[in-house]
Amino acid sequence: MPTEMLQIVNEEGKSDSKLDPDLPQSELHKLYRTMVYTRAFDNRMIAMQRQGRMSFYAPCVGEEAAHIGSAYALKPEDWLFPQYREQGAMILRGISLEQLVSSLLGNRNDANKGRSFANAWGDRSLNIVHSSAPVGTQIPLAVGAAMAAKLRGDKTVTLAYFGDGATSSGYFHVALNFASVFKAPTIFFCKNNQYAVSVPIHRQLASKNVAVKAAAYGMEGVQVDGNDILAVYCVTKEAEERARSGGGPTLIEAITYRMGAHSTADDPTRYRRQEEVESWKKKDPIKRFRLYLENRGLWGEKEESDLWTEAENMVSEAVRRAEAAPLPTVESMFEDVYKEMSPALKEQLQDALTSRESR
Amino acid sequence: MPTEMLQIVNEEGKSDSKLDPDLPQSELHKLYRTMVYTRAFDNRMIAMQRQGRMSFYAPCVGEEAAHIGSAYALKPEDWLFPQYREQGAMILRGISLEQLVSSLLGNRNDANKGRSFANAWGDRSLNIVHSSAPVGTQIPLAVGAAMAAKLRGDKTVTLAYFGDGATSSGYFHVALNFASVFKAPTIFFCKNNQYAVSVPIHRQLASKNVAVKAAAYGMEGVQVDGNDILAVYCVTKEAEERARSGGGPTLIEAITYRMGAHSTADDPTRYRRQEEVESWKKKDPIKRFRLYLENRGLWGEKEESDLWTEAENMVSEAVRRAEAAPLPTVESMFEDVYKEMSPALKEQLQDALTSRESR
Amino acid sequence: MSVLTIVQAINKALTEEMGKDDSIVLLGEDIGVNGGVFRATEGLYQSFGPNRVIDTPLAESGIIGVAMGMSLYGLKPVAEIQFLDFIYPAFDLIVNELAKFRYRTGGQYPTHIVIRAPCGGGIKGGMYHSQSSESYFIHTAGLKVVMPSNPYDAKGLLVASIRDADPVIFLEPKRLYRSVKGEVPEGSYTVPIGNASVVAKGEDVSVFTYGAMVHVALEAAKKADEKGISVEVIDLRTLSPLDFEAIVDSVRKTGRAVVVHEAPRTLGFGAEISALISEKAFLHLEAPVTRVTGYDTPFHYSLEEVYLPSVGKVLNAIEKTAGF
Amino acid sequence: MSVLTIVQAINKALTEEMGKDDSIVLLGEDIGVNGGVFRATEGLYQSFGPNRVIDTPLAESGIIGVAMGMSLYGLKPVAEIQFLDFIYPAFDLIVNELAKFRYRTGGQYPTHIVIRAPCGGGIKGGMYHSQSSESYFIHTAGLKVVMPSNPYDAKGLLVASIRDADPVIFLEPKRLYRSVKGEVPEGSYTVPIGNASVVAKGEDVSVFTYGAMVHVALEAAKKADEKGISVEVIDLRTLSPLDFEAIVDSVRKTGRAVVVHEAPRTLGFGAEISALISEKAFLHLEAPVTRVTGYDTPFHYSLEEVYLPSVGKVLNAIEKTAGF
Ligand SMILES: Cc1ncc(C[n+]2csc(CCOP(=O)(O)OP(=O)(O)O)c2C)c(N)n1
Ligand SMILES: Cc1ncc(C[n+]2csc(CCOP(=O)(O)OP(=O)(O)O)c2C)c(N)n1
Ligand SMILES: [Mg+2]
Ligand SMILES: [Mg+2]
Repeated sequence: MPTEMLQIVNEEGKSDSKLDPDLPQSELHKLYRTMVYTRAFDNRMIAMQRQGRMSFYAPCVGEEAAHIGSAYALKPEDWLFPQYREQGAMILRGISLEQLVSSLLGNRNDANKGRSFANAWGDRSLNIVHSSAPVGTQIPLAVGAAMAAKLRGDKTVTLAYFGDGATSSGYFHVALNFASVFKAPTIFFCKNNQYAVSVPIHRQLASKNVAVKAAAYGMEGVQVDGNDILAVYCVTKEAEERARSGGGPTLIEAITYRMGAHSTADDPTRYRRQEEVESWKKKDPIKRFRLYLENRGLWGEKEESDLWTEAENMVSEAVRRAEAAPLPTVESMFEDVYKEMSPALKEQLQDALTSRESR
Repeated sequence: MPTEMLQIVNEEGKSDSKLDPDLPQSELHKLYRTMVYTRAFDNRMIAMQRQGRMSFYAPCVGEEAAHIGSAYALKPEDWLFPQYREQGAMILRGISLEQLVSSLLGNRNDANKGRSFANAWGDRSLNIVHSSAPVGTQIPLAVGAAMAAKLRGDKTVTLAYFGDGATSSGYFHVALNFASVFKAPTIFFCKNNQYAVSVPIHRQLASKNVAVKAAAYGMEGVQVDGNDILAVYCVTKEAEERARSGGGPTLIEAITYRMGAHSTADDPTRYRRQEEVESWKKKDPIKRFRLYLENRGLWGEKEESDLWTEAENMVSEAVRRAEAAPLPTVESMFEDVYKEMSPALKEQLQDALTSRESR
Repeated sequence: MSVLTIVQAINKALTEEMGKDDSIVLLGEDIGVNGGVFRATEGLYQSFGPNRVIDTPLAESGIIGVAMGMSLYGLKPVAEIQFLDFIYPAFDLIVNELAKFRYRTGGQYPTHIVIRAPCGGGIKGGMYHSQSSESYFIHTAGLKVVMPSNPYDAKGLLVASIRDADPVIFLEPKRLYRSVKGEVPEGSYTVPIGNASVVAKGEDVSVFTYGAMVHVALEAAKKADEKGISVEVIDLRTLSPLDFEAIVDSVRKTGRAVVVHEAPRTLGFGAEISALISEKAFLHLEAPVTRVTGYDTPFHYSLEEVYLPSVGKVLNAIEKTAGF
Repeated sequence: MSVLTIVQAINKALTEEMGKDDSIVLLGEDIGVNGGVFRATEGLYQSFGPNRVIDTPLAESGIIGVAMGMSLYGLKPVAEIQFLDFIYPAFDLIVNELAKFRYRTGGQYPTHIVIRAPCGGGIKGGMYHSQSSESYFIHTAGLKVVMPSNPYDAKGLLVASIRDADPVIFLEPKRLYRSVKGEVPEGSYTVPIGNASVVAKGEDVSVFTYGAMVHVALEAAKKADEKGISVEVIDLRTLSPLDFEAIVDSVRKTGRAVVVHEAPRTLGFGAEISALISEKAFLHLEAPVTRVTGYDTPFHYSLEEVYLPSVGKVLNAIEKTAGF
């Protein structure tokens, strides 16, 4: 039974030396760069939506450590099943910024062919299964992929991301039950950001926390400071080793906070107080990790401003290219419904083409 | 965290005097009579199905203590949401044997108007909500009724029965979560009879037991010997008092055994060994309770044979009357789809009447 | 009388009915303090408190299951599903329980419930915030299905639905929420469930439609009129039970019919209307019944204008049908 | 060649395909040691072991969710839903994920899955063991829907479904499981998805049907023949994608059509067939397309013979249509 939330780096950026995983400098920099890129990306997308250049966006501000630290603990052959608020994990894995923007715009260069709304990223070649909007559906999928890997004799691990809200869905329960019965090598990674849109965690569930729910499946459950990227990395690494060595699934609860709105369509001042938001700003995972790096003499003002300039430029460049791309073709709207276009769809495509011509 | 299964009466019919609820003789007799009636009913229905007089039946042999003891702990104004294998609770509450048979036959006297297959009993006037076939759906309904009662200021408690198999459904989780968040006065009563059709409990779930799942909802969870009617009564009474006094829901796991087939369509020799069945015969709840009554000098051979004769006669009489009733009318097939028959249904009723006449 | 949007009309209907009947309770995600993501329940939490305006955990099966349990006990719950696209986790409860409860219990346990859900496209919401899945519910015996196209009907139909003793799926075309305004009387009135409405009189072609497409059809009718084709537009309003007399009456007159809906073509509601017209007005028909519908693909995000029936497509169909 | 029942033909198809392709795995409730409640998977657990014939916990959303995850990883799962009536807890996954996965991922993640489910009435199973809910799946773009009516097709269509790269809902009319026997070749053959089959040639009236109703229609056709009406019976076999050429060809010849299915009338598949015939063969039609279907009520337990289309009802419809 988990009793305490694991923290390695405190809010002043001091680490517990007994627990610090002592990652090499280059790796620490990689993590920090990804966090900053993610924040720069978020800031820019929110601005674009305000400017009417994008219909909708859901930022991950404040939650970068949770998903970047956990994705980092896995190998490239491991499969990720995101919910939608894991931009940093996408960037870390290698989906290009341009691809992320193209998908948000639904343009012709979008690998999803302009069909998916909002944060529905994924990439077959990177073992990321595209997220979708219905909350919770990704959780049983991750279990199925893990069972398949096990059946095939592969050492692949799968990880499902989901929010505190998603723990209320039937999928959470059904998936954890299957995973425990079949000892699937799956990591269930809950980003408890305290809210599901407007509903606070204490109205979402009545258990002590999310991690204790693991007991209902005879599974390991662990709580971690989700704003401490090293702690997140360590607990996920442990879960990954357990899964890979046949020890079965783990439920991880990362305590974090959705610092921004649920999405560009949401106004959080309707349901939470500014003081609460302010108190969490002190726990900002990027600020904390920067302090840690600085405390260890691995980072300075110059590096910081260079990195931000670089990140913002890269995002701008991605936006420029994505916005230059045209919309998908009408033909593509009728493709991929099935492997081969059905006779009915061929007729309907003709209808769409004719209608477009006629007016 | 529940650590031990509560037992009050052991297999030799000896009770733990510190725990014995000391029910008056008339009440003990009432419980025993209900158990015997239930067994007699089961035996007869199985026979009828074999004789081709009924399409399907699912007996509760071996599980009588679990549902009779729990239903007995509630007040008549409390609501029951059965799964389908709780014939004893139906009989205890007061649904007549004839009604039970009429419903199985789907005749014109059936209060369900011949529309429901198999064990789909219920009665509005007795606060029993008719069970249906889809496993698990009754669980959230019980929570809703409890929330409604609370909202109305009524002191009503609701109890949902379900099997070990049903704990795997999304409904189990969703319902327990809602109940705990809203502190609904609901008792979740799991009859763990070791099987869901052919699937044994250890392939259904991987937690230590069902009762520990209560922790996932910050709820009380308790395990009881489901073949010990007094123990079942006591734990349910405690849950009932908690619910009624505003203390919220409880999860009870009653350990029992489905001594017969899943249903008349099932052949359990395909998936379980006879020794296992034999070992549970020793724990037969009716045998155990009879020994208890005998040990206390409250029962004898004469009473036993009189009771069985009476029960079998009553069942025979119920069968005779139910079999004499005709099928429902064609008109009734089109009623109660809506409060008023829609124009389309009126047309369809005419069609049905015409077709029937024409050949 | 005041000029309201559809979302305001819905809010009014809820407020007034809840004020009159304290067995009405609301359940849904973010409907309380937040007032609903479309603000349909704005102010109700403040007026009626947390016991009657209940923010639920994130589980549609919980919302519908609990609402159903409440109705068995005697309340009249109005459940909000945040987007119709997210109703399916409750589909089993809706199809196997809600729709069958009165029937299977021999009339003992009716379920007095309204399920409100924003539906349809036109807001650039992609395949999970744009679905028109009314077919699933119309095909399910035991449910009533209603979809208003203007503020007056929205209020009147919602009041009628709340008072109806049967379960009603109340679908709200979200693209109209704020884009269509109209006069809405204060206080109680109902628009009866089961009655279609002739929103434009015409002689040559009948157009049957509902929800957001009513406005597209009306515009197409105007353009057809300019070309000398007189079009009758019928807003079905209630999809189940269906006012097939209104349909047959119109086809008897015009002999030509076009059906317009956003939902995918195959087994969209147009199929049923077409089949009914064939059965009930065959000898009056002078042209095939034509369907203008969404395509048999998931709803497309960036090409939603190509996906949706447009004024141009409807006009095409009217001209083709008139000239057949 | 041997004479098999439908359930044996299904068992053969599974056995042979699993022997050839080890990416095929089965999942479902009671399909392992128990061999399935209808014995469709009898012996497979013994032949292929618990890793490929997986008894699951009781959760249809788990069965379909896990099967889908397996298919993303590269397996070809065949899931059994014990009765079609119990598929709805997985409806969200089927409609929102399975049907849309290839599409929404730009073709990157196809889902190669078959969902087998016994369907339909005729076994006195009441409203939860008799449903014919094919409409829900036919209306859902991205799914294929198949229903055999005889052992030869059952095997050939199941093999084709297992090899198909798209998700297939494979519906098995349970009342035919053991009541219809026929010659079934040993070894591999497929019946292509998308092709209807003319099971009786005729000139006066076309009857379109599928599943168990094929046998009812054939008997009615025989009786009609005795009365001098020549009936063509077409077994649709694949409901999505639909072989509408076969339908149009037949109606062009006969000018008269009857559709027969067990599912409720409103938005049952008959509606779509009727609408298609109107659109594609209007000028050939000499009578309204007539539907003989289940009623718009939940499936009735003790009056199932009244509920279901019967030889008499189909014959009535044939005569009425022929005499129109
Ligand atoms: C099944 C379903 N119901 C409702 C919604 C609408 N919705 C989108 S996100 C969301 C809240 C999700 O909360 P959580 O899981 O905590 O994730 P977070 O947004 O906090 O990252 C809701 C209710 C949905 N997408 N899917
Ligand atoms: C949703 C659903 N899936 C499958 C079935 C078929 N089925 C009927 S009973 C049953 C097993 C139920 O097991 P359990 O909950 O343990 O109850 P028990 O029969 O042991 O009393 C199954 C799989 C069903 N009725 N509903
Ligand atoms: Mg959250
Ligand atoms: Mg059981």
